[in-house]
Parts: sequence; C-alpha cells; structure tokens
Amino acid sequence: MSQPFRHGDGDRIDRTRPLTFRFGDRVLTGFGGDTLASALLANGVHEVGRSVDLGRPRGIVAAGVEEPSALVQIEAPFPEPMLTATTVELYDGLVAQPLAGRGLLSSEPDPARYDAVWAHCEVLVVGAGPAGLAAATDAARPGQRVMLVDERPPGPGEATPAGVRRLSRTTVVGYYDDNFLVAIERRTDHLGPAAPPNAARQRVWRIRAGRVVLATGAHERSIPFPDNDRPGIMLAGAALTYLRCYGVLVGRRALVYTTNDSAYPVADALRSAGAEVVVADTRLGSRGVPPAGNPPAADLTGARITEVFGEQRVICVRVGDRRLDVDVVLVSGGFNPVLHLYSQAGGRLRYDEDLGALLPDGCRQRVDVVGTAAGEGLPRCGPPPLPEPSAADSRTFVDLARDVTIADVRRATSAGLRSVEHIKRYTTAGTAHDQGKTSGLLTSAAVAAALGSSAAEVGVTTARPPYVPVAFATLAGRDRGDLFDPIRITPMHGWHVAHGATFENVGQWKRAWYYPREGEDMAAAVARECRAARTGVAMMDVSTLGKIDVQGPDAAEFLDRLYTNLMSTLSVGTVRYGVMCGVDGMVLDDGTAARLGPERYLVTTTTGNAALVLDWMEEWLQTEWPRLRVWCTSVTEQWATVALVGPAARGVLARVAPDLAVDTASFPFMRWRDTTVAGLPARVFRISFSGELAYEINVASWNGHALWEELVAAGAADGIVPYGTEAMHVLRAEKGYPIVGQDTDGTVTPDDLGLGWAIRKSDKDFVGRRSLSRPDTARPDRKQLVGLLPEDPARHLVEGAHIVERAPLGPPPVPYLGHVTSSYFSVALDRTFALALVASGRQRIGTRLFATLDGELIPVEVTGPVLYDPKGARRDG
Amino acid sequence: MMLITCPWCGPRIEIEFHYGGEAGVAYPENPAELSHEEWGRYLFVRANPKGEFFERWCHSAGCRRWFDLRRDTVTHETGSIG
Amino acid sequence: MLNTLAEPSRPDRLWRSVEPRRRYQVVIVGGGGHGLATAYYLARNHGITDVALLERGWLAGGNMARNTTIIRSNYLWEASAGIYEHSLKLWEGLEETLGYPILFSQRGVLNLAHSPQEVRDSMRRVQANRLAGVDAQWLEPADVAEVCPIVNVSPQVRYPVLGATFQPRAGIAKHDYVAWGFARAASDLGVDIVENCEVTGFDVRAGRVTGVRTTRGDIAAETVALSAAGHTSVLADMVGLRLPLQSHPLQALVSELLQPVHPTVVMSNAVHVYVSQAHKGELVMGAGIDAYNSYSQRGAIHIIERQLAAAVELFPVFARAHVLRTWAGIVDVSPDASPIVGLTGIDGLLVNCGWGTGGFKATPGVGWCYAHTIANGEPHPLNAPFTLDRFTSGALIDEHGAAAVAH
Amino acid sequence: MTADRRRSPLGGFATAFARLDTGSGGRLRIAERPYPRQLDVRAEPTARAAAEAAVGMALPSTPNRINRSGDRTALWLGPDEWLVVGGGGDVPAVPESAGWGLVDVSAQRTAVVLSGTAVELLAYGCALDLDRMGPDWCAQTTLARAGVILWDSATDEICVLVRASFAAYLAAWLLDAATELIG
Repeated sequence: MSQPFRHGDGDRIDRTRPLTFRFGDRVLTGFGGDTLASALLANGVHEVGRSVDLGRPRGIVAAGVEEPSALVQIEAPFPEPMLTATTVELYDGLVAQPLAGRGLLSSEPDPARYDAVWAHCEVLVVGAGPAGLAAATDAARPGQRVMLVDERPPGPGEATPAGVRRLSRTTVVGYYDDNFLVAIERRTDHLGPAAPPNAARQRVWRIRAGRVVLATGAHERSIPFPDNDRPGIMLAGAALTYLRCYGVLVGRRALVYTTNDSAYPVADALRSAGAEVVVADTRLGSRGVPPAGNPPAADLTGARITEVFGEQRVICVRVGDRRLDVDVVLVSGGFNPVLHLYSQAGGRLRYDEDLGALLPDGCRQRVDVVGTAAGEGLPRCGPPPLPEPSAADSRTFVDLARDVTIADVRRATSAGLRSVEHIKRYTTAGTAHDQGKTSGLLTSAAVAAALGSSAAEVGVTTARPPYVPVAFATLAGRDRGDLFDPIRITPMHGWHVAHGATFENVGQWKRAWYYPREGEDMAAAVARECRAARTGVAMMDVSTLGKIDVQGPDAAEFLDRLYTNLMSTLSVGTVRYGVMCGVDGMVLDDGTAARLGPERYLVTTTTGNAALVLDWMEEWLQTEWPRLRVWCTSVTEQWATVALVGPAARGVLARVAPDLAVDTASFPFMRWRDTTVAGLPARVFRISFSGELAYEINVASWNGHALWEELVAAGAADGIVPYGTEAMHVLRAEKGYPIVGQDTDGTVTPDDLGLGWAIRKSDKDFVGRRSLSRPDTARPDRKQLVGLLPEDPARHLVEGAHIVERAPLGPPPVPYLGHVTSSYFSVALDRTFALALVASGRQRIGTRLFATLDGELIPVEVTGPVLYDPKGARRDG
Repeated sequence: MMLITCPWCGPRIEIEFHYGGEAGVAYPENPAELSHEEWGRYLFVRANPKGEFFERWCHSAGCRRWFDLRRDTVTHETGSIG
Repeated sequence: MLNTLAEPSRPDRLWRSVEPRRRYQVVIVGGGGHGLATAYYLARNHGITDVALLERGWLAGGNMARNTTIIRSNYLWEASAGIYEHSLKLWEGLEETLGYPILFSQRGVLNLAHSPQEVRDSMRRVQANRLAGVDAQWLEPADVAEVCPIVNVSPQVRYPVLGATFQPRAGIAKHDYVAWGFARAASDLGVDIVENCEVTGFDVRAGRVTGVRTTRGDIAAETVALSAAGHTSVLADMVGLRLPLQSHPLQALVSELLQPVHPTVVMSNAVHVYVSQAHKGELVMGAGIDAYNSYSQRGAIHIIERQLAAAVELFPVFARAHVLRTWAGIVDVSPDASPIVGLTGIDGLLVNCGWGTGGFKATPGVGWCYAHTIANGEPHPLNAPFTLDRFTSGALIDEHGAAAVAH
Repeated sequence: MTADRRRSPLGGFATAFARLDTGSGGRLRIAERPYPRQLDVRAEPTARAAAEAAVGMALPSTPNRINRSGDRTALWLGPDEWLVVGGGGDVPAVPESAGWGLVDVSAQRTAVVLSGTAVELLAYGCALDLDRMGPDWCAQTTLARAGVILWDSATDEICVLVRASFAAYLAAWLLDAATELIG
C-alpha cells in the first residue's frame, strides 16, 4: 500500500496533487505540500542516511531547519549537496540520495539564475507564527512599510495582515550593522524541473529595517540516552507537526519521552490518530499537567531510557525495568529559543535556569524579540537530564550531525580543555550543517557535567551568519560572466573589434593590444605596428588616459604642490610632462599638464590611475588646502583621443586639419591648439610617447568613432597603421620612458627612474619631497632604471628576470641587484632590449651583468635607458 | 553593512564611501624642518584604538566630500563629531 | 594528490592551564600561535623555562582559530623569503618536533595571474624565490589545469587565468592542532600557560618595563614580549608606544563537508579568492579585508558576496556548495605589509606584530626568531630586517605586491 | 560642420531596448536619450549668483534636489557643485578670479531613461530607498558596479546618467536584471 502512514488531512498538503519521487533506489509517492521528510515518513521510511564518522544509520529527527541528521543529496533536476530532507519541498521528478556525511559537487555548470534586490521597511518581522503575525498586524499602518518574512511556504488559508508585505520561503540568514538583514528567498526550488529558466532560482534580499521584530520561535531539543540516534527516535514536536501539517503518523507504537508538559498534547494527538502511546516523564512523581484539555497522565515517572534495541530502526526500548516495543520514540528535552539573529545583531544572551536555555538580554540595535523566541510559554523544565557516566556514553550523542558523544566531551575535558570553544574544536560539536541548533545546549550541559560546573558558566559558542546554509552561487548573484566587473570601452571600441584587434584588460578597460593581420602572430603584428610608427604613420586609441579639468584662481599653485616640477611657470598654450609622488616620495603617477588659460589646466593621468589621482587631488584640496580656490572635474570620457604618430603624421594631420598651421615653427613640440579636424571641433596636443613626431587629437567622445575613421581614410595614402598597447609599450621603452605600474612598483622614486630633471630646483615643497631625503631614499646605491642589451641580440629576457653581478650563481640565498621591468624585441634596433631596475644602475652603465632565468645566466650589457634616438632628433619629424 | 551618514547626502551604505583613517593628522607646516623620526611618524603612525575613533571618510560615490566621523571600532556605531 | 579524509587523532592530554606566579623571567602577552611557538622555542632552543604565556581568553582563540591555514614562503623580497622559508622548513619537521599530528599537507599553492602586469609580477617573484632558495615555478594555464582541474582556465571569462606561480612545498595544516601541539610541548617543558588572564597595564620603572598588571594580579618579569596580533596597538598604548599598525577585519568562511574535489590551494589576489579543501572535506575560503579599522570579529556581507562571485567564476564546480559559517579575525596591518619583530626602544619590552594576513604560516619561524631575540636581547638575523626603525629610514619591505590580501 | 556623425554610447542597444518594451508588455521601458547638454558648475557661496546668471537658472541649495527651468534642469551634486542638464547655446565663459567655474561635460555621460517599473528594476542594484526620495530628487550613487547620477526626470520616469565608458556595461546589466519581465 502506498503511503501507509498517511492519516487524515494535513493542513499543508494537497491530497488532490499526488507526486512521484525517487529516494535511493525506491520510487515513492507523496502529495503537493509535502517535504521530502514528510513524504518519506508517510511511506514508513525513517532511515535516510549514515553518519559522517561512525557510519551509523540516521533518521529524521525534526521537521524544519534545525534537523541535525536527515541529510540528503539532490540528484535531479540539478545536483545539490547536503540538504536536510525536512526543508526540501517535494516535487514531481525529485531524485534524492541518502547522504553519508559528505556532499558531492556536480561537475555540470549550474544552469540556474540568481539575483539580489534591495528592500527598505520601517518594520521587519521575522517569522510568521502567531507572535510574528500579531507583531506584523500591530505594526501595519498607513505610510509604514511592514515586511513579514517566513521560511516556510505559504500555508493554505494563511492570511497576510493588511498592509503587510509577506515573503514566504524566505529565510533571514544574517543580521548585520545598522539593522541590515540579509534573507534568502527560494523561488523556484519547489517547482523542480518545471522551474521557468528565466526566473531566479534564489534571491538575496538586502533589507534595511527601521525596527526588527524577531518572532523566530524555539527549537525543541533532545534528551541524551544510549543509542539516542537510532532512526525512529525524533523530537516530540516534530511528530505533531508531521501529523497536523502533513497528515503523517510517524509511528504506530510510540514512546513519548519528556522532561516537560509540552509532549502531552503530542501523545494525545497520536493516540487520537490511533497510535499506542506510552508517556515516560523524567520528572519524579509528576502527573504531567499539559497546558489544556483533559490530560492523559504519565505512564512512567522519574523515567530514564537505558537501552535502545534496533539498528536501522528503533524496535524496543528499556525504560527502568520495563521493555517497551515501539516503532518511534518521541523526545522532548525542552526548548531553545531561536536567537541566532539576535546574537548576530550584537544582542546579549543570558542563561535562564528555569528554561535551561538562553534568553535575550539587551541589544544595541533596534530589535525586539517576541513569542517563544523570548521564552514566552515555554516549559520551565530546566536542562535535560544527563545519564550517569557509563560505558554507554560512547553511544550517547549530544551532536548527531558530528557524531559527538558524551564520552567525546568527557575525553576533551580530561585532556585538560575547559573552554567550550576548545571542546567544540576538539569534538567538532556544533560545526556541522546545522551549526548545533538542537545540540548546542546539550553539549554545554555535558561539558558542565564533566567539569562539575553549570551550563550558565560554560555558555555556548557564538552564532555566526548564515543562520542556514546558503549556496555559493546564491550569494554570487548576477555578478557573473561579463557582469562580474564592468567592461569599460572607448568610443572606437566597435572599430577595433571589427578590425580584428586582440584586447588586453587594463583595469576595467578593454584596450586594443595589437591588430593581427591574416597569418600574423603577435610578434609579427607588433613589429609591423612599430615599424609604421617609426617610418611612416600610425595611430592609436588613447582615449582611456585619465583627464582632469583643473580650474580656479589657485589652479597653478595647487598643481605646483602636487607635481614634482612646477606647473605655474607654464604659459597658456603649452604642455609639460609631470610626475606625482605619494607622501612617501614614491612615484604615484605621471602624465601631462596643459595650460588652457591663466586659471585653467587639463591634466592627464595613466589609464589605471585616473580615479586615484582625482581622489588624491580632492583629498588634498578638501582636507589640507581648503583655502585654495580650485575645482577638479573628471573629463576622461568627455574626450576621445587619438595619437597620430610617425614621420608622416604631419602630412596626414594637415590633410584633415586645414585651419591648423602644422609646421614646427607654428606648432612646436609641447604645445596645444584648438582647431577643426575632419570637420570636428578638436584640441590637438603636440606631445609624443614614442619619440616620433606625434599629435594627440581630442574630440568630444561621441565624435571619436568619426575622427578615427576619418584619420584611417586620410592616412590611407601613407599606409597608416592602427597600433595597440603592445607596440606603444615597445616604442616608449626604446626611448626609456617608464610606465607607472610596470617599471615602478610603489618603491621607486622619480630619481630612481632617471627623472631627477623633473624635480624642481627651487626649495618650494611638493607632496612627498621630504621623503626623498630620508636615509634610505637618499642612498646613492638605490635601484635605478637602466637599459639592458643581451649579448646575444636575439635573446629575449623575460620580464621579471633578476640581475646578478657574477656567474656562476653561488648557493642560495643569492644576492641580486634588481630585475627586468620591461623587455621587447625592437624593430628599430633590430635586436632585443630591456629596461631594468638595478642597484647603482647608472654607475654600472657599460658593465656586464647577468640576467637569471630559472637558474640560467644570460650575459647583458648595461646601458642608459634611452636606446633609440638619444638626441631626440626625430621629435619634429 | 554599515549605514554611514554623509553630512550632505544623508545615510548611505558603506560601499559608497572611501575610508581615510584617523582624523586630524595635518600635513606638517614645514616638512623640511622635521627630523627623520618626526617625518616617519607623520607618514606611518596613526591611532588604532579599540572603541571610540575619530576618523575620516569620503563620500566617493556621492558628493565626493571628505568629512570626519566618530565611530566605535567594536560596535561600529557611528555619530557625527561635534 | 587528493586530500585524505582521515579523522585526526584526539590526544588524551594537552596543556596545563595554571594560576600565574607573581614573577617570571619572561612574560609573553598573547596566547596565540606566535606566543605559543615563542614560548616553546624559548624553552627548547634557549633553555628558558621560567616563562608565563598570558592569554586574555581561551588559548589560541584569536586569529589562530580564525585563519585559513595556508602555509607558503614564496614572498618577494629576500628578507621576507628568509623568515617565511625558515618557517616552512620548520613546518616540514613540526609533527616530529612536537610529537603531535598537525595534519601538515604539502599540496602546493597556486597564485593566479589575471593580467599581463600580474604575469610580470609573478615571473619576478618566481625568479626572486629561486635565488632565495624557495621552490617556485611558473605555470601556463594548461599546467594550472593539470595541478588543479577545477580551475576555469577558459580565456572567455572576464579576467582569464593567464598563468600562475606554483610552490609545491606549500600547503595547509590544522590550525587548532598546531596551537595545541605547541601548547602541550611548551607546557611539558615547564612553561606556564595562563588562560583568561588579560593584561590591563604595564609596570614601568625608570623607563624600563618590569612587569604587567593583569586581571589575575600583577606579574613581574625581566622581559615582556608582546605577541597579540590585532590587539597589539591596545597594549602598546598602555606604555605610550605608538606603532604603525591598523587593525582590520579579515573575513573567512567554510562550506559543508564535501567529497574531495580540490587537490591544492588556490589564491587569486586580483579577484580576492583563496581556497583550499580541509582534510575533513570542507572548503575553507578567505575573503578580502574590510577597508576600515575594526576590532569586531565580523565583517560586511558585500565582501563575502564579492568573494563568492569570484570563486564561482574561477571554480564553476563550487556553485552549489553551501556557506555554513562566516567569521572574521582582526589583523594588524603595517604600512609595508611586512611584520615588525624585535626591540621597541623601551627596555624590557619586545614586540612581534604587523603580520597582517600572514601570521599563521610564519608561526614556527617567528616563534624561533622571536625567542632568539628575547633570549639574546638582539634580533635573530632573519628578523633583523623587520625593525621599527625602517619606518624612519624608509627602508621598507614592501610586500603589497606579493601579499595583497591573499596571504 | 558636415553632417552629424556622432555616435551615442548606447546606439547599439536600441533594438534590445525595444524588445524589452514589447516583451514586458510596456511595463518597463528603457531608452537612451543621447547627447544631453551637461555643464558641471562649481561656485563659492559668494559667486553663486554670478554662476546662476551665467547658466541662466537658479541652482538648488538643498542636497540631492533639482531645479527645473524650461528645458534645463540643475542637479545638486555637492555643496559647491551642480550639473545643469539640457538647454543649448554656447558654453558660458568663466571670467578670471570669478569664484565660480564651469566645465562642459556633455559627452562625459549619456542619459538612460527608465519608465514603468523603474523603481523595481533599480532595486536590483541600487541601495537607495527610492520610494522615499520625495519630489524633484537626484542622487549620485552606485547602480550595480557603476557610478551613476539618478534623477527624477519626469512623472513615472527616472533618468540615469552614466559615464560613457560604463554605459554598455550598465545597459547589459539592466537588460539582464529585466530578464524575468521579458520571459
């Protein structure tokens, strides 16, 4: 007969909706509204898995998230490890396996969507039990947003109070600063294979609440006795839940084993459902007075379970001198108010002797605890009694999830451990999927007994988020794939893609790295691009460079304080290279400053440091120099910028900029002009990062694409070549121009880079100047930027290779002089070359050193950093 | 996640802010006149109290204004300075 | 090389937690891994057993109990490689030395590179490591996939894996057992381990520290050695010693027990992920440092969310693993991301701090060197570079590049 | 000046936005409003009037509020910073030592307008309590992982100003967030 243990109509199931599922190798049926656990119990299945260390059969203990033992692995529709059968909603086609303590991750990519939303409310009520509903109803009023969050699916006929926003299947997992709570909504899990693919499987709710009401209820706890982990031994309250909510009679011959009155209605209900029930009350002489109704009396008082028979399933128990044949043992050792969130919020807890449990004792955040979570109506039965020490202690469990017994606890204390935190780590109690929800206080009680102290003194371990396990992918949300981090692109990006560019990530930017042609590898493409820049004309998208508009009466003074060289001496219409140091004197960034007017500059930064430099400027302006009348505005994306480079660049520019006098006399190096390029309003800078005649043409970014195409067309006659960041790196390295972040690493001063000329002679201070005279930064033997020429002109040094003075290498540690920061093949030099930071490098020019690579020694000649056109003859074309 | 009150924009989540460490550490009047020890202290030594801390924050994702904040480094409770 | 799931043995004897005497030759403040290792090596290497180790709470309950147990020595600069490599060598013999199973597993550590600059930096570190005698190699993406098949090395991701440095001798150990092993050994050699004993002040006579005041009475000492990680500033303030330290939360998390899936240790500074699979089967993962100073052992959730996004991108197989527990330690970060170990300028007071996120792996190494410093009144050659003075001279040991957050 | 050859950052998204409009049955509309004139205005308190005269409208004094004047709107960005959106004509010149400044940032950001269930869509990535912003609001904040300026551009419409280089990312993010709406 299918579902032989169904009895009556549970108020959560829908008997008109039969569902078929598979557990292990058995095909079973249940009903809509069932959990996997209730469906298994309806089919008489108690054993669901094996314990992690001892491999003992384990059954269903509880009816909710506190379940310590009934772990399953979901196989279909998509594999998910280690869920509790008590929280998995049944659906057609569910396939689950018993789980032996360790989950299995699927190698299939997870097809599900996940998302997160922000929510705000004046009152957040956690838990939709009677106390939560009352609190929500009470809080609801016009203009006040009340959210009611409950972990269960919406029960049939459960009314949501008017003016209250209810979230079901939603578990608050974390309570953080300033009443910020995080909840996980399970939106499609219960639909199984029928889940719509475009719907997020789970959603993270980020809730900011004015006030929080915790109506999180209480978890029943067990009573330790020998073999108390046998399938069929479960919490009394759970048995009642299965009967009332799911129409499942968990057994036909029940022993109710309790320390308190709460289990009597359970016995009552099971009896009326036709079960034989014996009530054993641990209290001596108690007649057990249940809260309401005509009480059945306890059959046994002062009772203790001393022995359990049956392995896969309890069949018989010994209570005192009596043997009772049973198929379930329903245990109630009292209740623990659920205060994990309260504790996470910073709430203090106090141990209540009457309840044998912790109660809220004040919290700095705006939170109230109501109902059983505050201890209201809980039986005042004290902690559950522990058995007298005996050989059976090694089979008497306090934490089923981690196979922790009373013997383990005693072993820990006799090893000298006193702190419950140590004992938790020694025994691993409380560290499993349930984080000790039902076992925490049992463990403490066992520790207290072993130490002859009290549970109050022993305390419990701290509750940490999340309250229930949360899938990694759920918290990852939608920040996946291309949305993991913004991809920043320039206005010409589409052109680069269409023309086969390969890209490199520079921070969040996608920059064209090189443009391989048919049959070209990277080296060939870069060589071609470099050759064009040196011998003809080439163009590059440099729109990613940071641009900051600095204006105001004190703009010049301001820049003088931040750059190592003076910007106040620039005349309008001119441009100057500048270096910025951190307060520690190390190079922070470099770029150019163009004086647009008496009180206005446009400064550029490296691509990676644009935001950093603007923040740097604002910080000094606001926090140190508030009297300076200066305003800084980012215009990085206002302008699209194209570098037009090479001896033929002037001709190309002349063609597209008819109004601009391009001859050297009218438009000399380090000047800028406003004009029209290809009919577009443009600002042209005559600056060069390659040593060649070069222009940087700026237009409004929405015109960037047009400008690019016009230049491609205008340069066609001269065979203009677009080039990427790699060629740019080679060209600048041939000239010994450092790149901040590649040739520097935060430990390099301007002088180390050979930029001493860019440090003002006047004694006027600039940020970082004082640091340059510290004993270590003033050392003459600091690492300095030099060029390296491998003796074998075909030999390429790996960037990162280290430099040593002599060969062969001695035994480690081998002292080294520095390392290679940049290394390329130069078409112009027809050989390889490198830049390196080398101790006393400038004094070593002309000497022979060795670059080490995985133990191999490559002889190199030290040169100055400028290897191409040292006289700068090519600058004007 | 802390809710930090920007004096201009009001309460915003901590992600919108940039942390500036201890408040009230002024750039020395004449750095050149400081000893190496004094300069080293200015560069690197900052208060690191357990409890009340006066610190700098910048509402970098908002109005870009720097401001001082009083915050408890244990409870993360914040309040304005004054 | 899949990790075993062997259940570690549980010794039936650990340490004696005793009442403090009123006077000791050496008082070590802070019963974490460093303090314990220092006490042990003081007794073992220098025969100094008149030592009290004071712990304000439960032994090794601070960062030692909260770290992600990664052990490696592949730091950039000679000074760092020196002390971390010495530490790694000690790790390699520690089970025998302590006679205690610390589950030290040399499963190797991968440091991933996601950008051309990270590739340069990685190459640089590999070359520096080899000269320093640290085992290190560069792996191309395909080789990365060989070492750790679950890493997504596809070029199609936002920040593709361009390669990795690999230190085969690196690995993990069981943090609690390391602490307990040192505690038991130190206790056996006669060191007094005092728990629930918080230092509330120092006795200073004529500019010399002569003892500590504690919640369990005053204790005189010839040498007081601080070893309190995130709380060092709080103690130093009591004697007016201002240190270049800032304390931050460093978050970590753990998953449920899983069948073996992750054979090594993977770290990625760019996306702030570092993860290994512990012996019992749980994934142990470190997150980023919260930006602000804090002594609360908890961080903000967005750091965890960000880290898990990166983790699932890097390890698609982790998608449905579950976070069971998150927590934070309090790390004391120095301006150059390198430690401060040695004299303080105050007679009788020594300091060991500033390890940031690197403390665990250094445990035996710094214990060895700090003990030497205490016993001889001057630094061991391996900790000599890590002076306070470097913040005056500017001779920093900048490990931000090599260390970043992911130690 | 030859023909308009401008390209807006989100020109390529027009069809995707249209698909959302139909897919959501008009419940949610996303559209780029390209090339908005944007002037970043800075002014000291004493020079405020001069700046207002130059841009031809009053600048809001209350943080995170806007002023509207004809086809232009002034957004509060900071205690001494405003963004004037809309309008046209020449960019006003700033006299020397004026105590106020101005930068044309029209091409720095593009404008994306959300209408219909805009607040719900933004809630996927914006931590502001958008139901409590009051009338004529604006805010600089983060949306997803991009910095944005949001403002109350019309009834049942929210305008998102996003930097040109982030625009494609943000558009892709918005469309992905709307996945459940289009089915």
